[in-house]
Amino acid sequence: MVSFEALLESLQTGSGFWHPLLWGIAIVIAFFIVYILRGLGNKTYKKQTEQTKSFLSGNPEYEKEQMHVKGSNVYWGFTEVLKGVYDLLKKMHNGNASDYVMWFVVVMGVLFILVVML
Amino acid sequence: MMSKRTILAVTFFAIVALFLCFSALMMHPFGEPESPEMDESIIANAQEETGANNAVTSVVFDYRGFDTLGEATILFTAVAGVILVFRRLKK
Amino acid sequence: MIYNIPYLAVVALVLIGLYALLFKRNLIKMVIGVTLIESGVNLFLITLGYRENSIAPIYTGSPGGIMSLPVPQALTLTSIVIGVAVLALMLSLVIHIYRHYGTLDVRKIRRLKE
Amino acid sequence: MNVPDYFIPLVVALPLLGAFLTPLVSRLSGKARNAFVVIVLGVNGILIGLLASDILTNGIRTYVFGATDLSLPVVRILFEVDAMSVFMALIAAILSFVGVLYSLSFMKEYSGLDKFYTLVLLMTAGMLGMMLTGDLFNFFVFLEITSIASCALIAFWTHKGESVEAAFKYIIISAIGALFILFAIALLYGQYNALNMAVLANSIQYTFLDKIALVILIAALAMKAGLVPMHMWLPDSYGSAPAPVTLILIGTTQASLYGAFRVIFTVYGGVFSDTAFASNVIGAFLVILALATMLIGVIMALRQSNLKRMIAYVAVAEIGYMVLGIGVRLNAALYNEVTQTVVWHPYTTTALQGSILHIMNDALTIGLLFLVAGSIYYATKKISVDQLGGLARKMKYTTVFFVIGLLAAAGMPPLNGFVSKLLIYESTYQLNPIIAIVAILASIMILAVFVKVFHAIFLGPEQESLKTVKEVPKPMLIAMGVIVCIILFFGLFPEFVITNIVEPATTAILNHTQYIGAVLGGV
Amino acid sequence: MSEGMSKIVKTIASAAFPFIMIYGLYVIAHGHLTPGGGFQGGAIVASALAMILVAFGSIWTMGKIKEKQLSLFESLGAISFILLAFLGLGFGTVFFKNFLVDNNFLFGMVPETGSTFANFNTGGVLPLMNFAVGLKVIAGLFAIVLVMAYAIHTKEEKL
Repeated sequence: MVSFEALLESLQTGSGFWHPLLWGIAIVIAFFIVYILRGLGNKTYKKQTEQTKSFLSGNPEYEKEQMHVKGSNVYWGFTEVLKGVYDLLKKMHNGNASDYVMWFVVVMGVLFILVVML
Repeated sequence: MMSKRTILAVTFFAIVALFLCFSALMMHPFGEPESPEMDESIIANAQEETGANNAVTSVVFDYRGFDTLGEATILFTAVAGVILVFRRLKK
Repeated sequence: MIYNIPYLAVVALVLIGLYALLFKRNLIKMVIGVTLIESGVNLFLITLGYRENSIAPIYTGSPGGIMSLPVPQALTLTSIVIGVAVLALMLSLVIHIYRHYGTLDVRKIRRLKE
Repeated sequence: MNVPDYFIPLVVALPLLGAFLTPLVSRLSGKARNAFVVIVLGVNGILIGLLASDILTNGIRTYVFGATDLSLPVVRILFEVDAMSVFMALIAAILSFVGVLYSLSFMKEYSGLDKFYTLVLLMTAGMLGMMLTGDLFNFFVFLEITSIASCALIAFWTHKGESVEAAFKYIIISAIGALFILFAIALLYGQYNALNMAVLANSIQYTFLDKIALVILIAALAMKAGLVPMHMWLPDSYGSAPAPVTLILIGTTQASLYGAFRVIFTVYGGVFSDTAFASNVIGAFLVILALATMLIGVIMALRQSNLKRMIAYVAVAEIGYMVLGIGVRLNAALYNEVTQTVVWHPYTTTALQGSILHIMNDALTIGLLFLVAGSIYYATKKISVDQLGGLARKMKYTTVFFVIGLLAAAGMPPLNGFVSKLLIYESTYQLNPIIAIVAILASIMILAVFVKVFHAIFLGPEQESLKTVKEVPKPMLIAMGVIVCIILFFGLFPEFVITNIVEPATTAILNHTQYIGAVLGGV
Repeated sequence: MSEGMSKIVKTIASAAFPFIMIYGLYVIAHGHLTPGGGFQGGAIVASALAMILVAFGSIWTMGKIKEKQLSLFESLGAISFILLAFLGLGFGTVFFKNFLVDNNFLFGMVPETGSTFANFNTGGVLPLMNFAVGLKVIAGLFAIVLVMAYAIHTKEEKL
């Protein structure tokens, strides 16, 4: 029922186009380039030497369990920088049920002023 | 000293109250709905179309019967929900 | 103007309900606020259906004369049953909340926040 | 293909009948009940597919309840089904069927399952009624059905205080929203003495009371759809409901969004095609709210440690993309003094196409992520990100599904999220570059959120407490696989989907005169 | 309260019970002629049952009837209601068609237009839908009240 050519048309987005298969071909080409570069660097890479060990400024290496970064510690710096924003949002997101209704009243009032007054 | 939340709530509550009162004053005068064609036609045709003397019942069960189905469904839903909430929890 | 008193009563009911939802801290009072808004809306629907010195839209032994609009009465019937359903569910949830939290203060029922 | 007329009410009546029959069937045995529910929803999905294939090719259809022909004035309830309605109905069918398939094994160890399946069927029927109806009061009734059923399902785990609290907040919010919607409907009825959307759209004059009704409807439906700053109920309820319930809750949220579409573009469509100023103001407001929705959603998602709450905040951010299309369309309306009409740039249609396609994409991708979170909870009984790690060794299929879901939700090519977001970016860039930049930034941060989750849960060494984790059972994998297949289809053949499904929906939602003419005969 | 109220209350409640019951059933049955209908009459009957519940206590009432049977009755009412709608699709042509009116069958007569006397044999499917909705409302409302009243006495075990 559906012709295969109909599936393979490219999407025109007004000022550009998008086609998944072309993207896939580009990805394959990129993989080839990466593979070639890796092959160039691969001969100077010696296994079983201390070149492969991780160097923690001379300290001994921990076990894997302790090396695993817990979920809430990822992006620690990001949340540190945005502390002010987060304090504001925390104040906004207090789980108070009547505040939820209050925000509805606020939006309704703003829309009243915007739509009816103007 | 009122908190920020109280000030915000009071302000916008007052705004909403103002506009709702305006809308109440703008309504058509009480007791004189203008041009109710739909209800007039229902009052005129209810008896021979549905055979019922009670126009409200003919609206509830015939003209807007699907709403009544939804209404019965809502009661069913509420009963199911209350029984679900108060069910015996499995150990 | 004087003919709009019923609409003002409707708005007053709705606003009292909103006030209870915004500024009361007891969950039962918030539930009462919801039911107040609901009764205000029902009163609004019924008010829309009234016509000057009209009779109920029922032909059985009716004295004749103009009849009030039947559709708002049907809508109000539906809305009342919906309100009963919502009220039952809200109250059963309040019972469970009291079992879990030991309080009905809306400011203390905030395990889910941020 | 052409389907007979009675398919249209049957799509809603079949789940209702199934819901009424479920208590009787569950008297027999649990297996019979599960088979019954799956069969009902499968048959309903087939009916919706046939109906959709008809509507998308032949155009709008109406169905009058209780009379063979439509007599003026319109006193009876009628269903009015156009391409937008069937587009939403397809989403509802997919979500409900997949949710039931998933809950076959996910909900097995809990009690009260007959009521659970009854309420799932009622929720599906309510969603479909909201999407197909052409009558405002009927829309309100089905909205209440959906709200009550979903509230009872959110409170399913009554032994957890969080679930009950979330359900109470949800029922408060939905009761307020529904009551104000009814208030607005009563305002419209008192003026025009009509409840049918087409009749109202034909006779609306944008008086003071119409403005009041429009404001109340937009605010209430936006709250039901979870727009910032009225979104706080959404992470609570999404985060504390069982995973299949959350999947169907996405559908209910988008049914409310569909109501907003219908009110803005159909009931008030004539108004906005006459006066550009009102639509510009509302459009600007919606655009600002949409940008705030994206940013606040992702910023809050970054610091969550509960997996389901995190995905729920991302769902909030995705809602912003859908509303952005409406805002751009309304805001870019220009009044042409020469022809005395309102004209739109073509990019506004592209933006609306993008947001309508994004409704489907959001339902699929966020639903898939919620299902993955549910299977992680099923396998480990843990939901906090900090306690998890190294699951990729144990749950291979789940890991693959999660990768696909996160790439699609973050708008990575070649998956479906990229297509709709590309349409939205390019069109909003022509309105104002800042909007497009903020949207791109938001989706980059969505990717950051999910990379964090992926690293924390699936990568890393395996934890001591998770030695005994096994892969989830077959039905859950099948349910997730179905969604993944649809995602891949939508991502790999975008032009096909847009030409055959999205463009008819967009033209239908924008053409309010056709919607009126289907009822009033080309008035 | 679990034991119910005093003997006087129990006696008067059991004495008043049948009258309220009959009145509610009357309101249900004449829904298509007089003010009232399935919902109103069902609410009256459910209030009579709730009076019995208050007088005799929820433990005793739960001993008499379980909420499972009540929800079964309710789904029966709902099924009959939606089946009447489907019969409209079968006999007539469309969903919710009033297929019984004007065919001299059950409730088939049509009253003459204008102010008439009550003729019970009119209304088509409306009286049947009234009965279905009445059964549904009785069972539903009483199930809600019974379950909520019974849940007060049972201490829920925390899991």
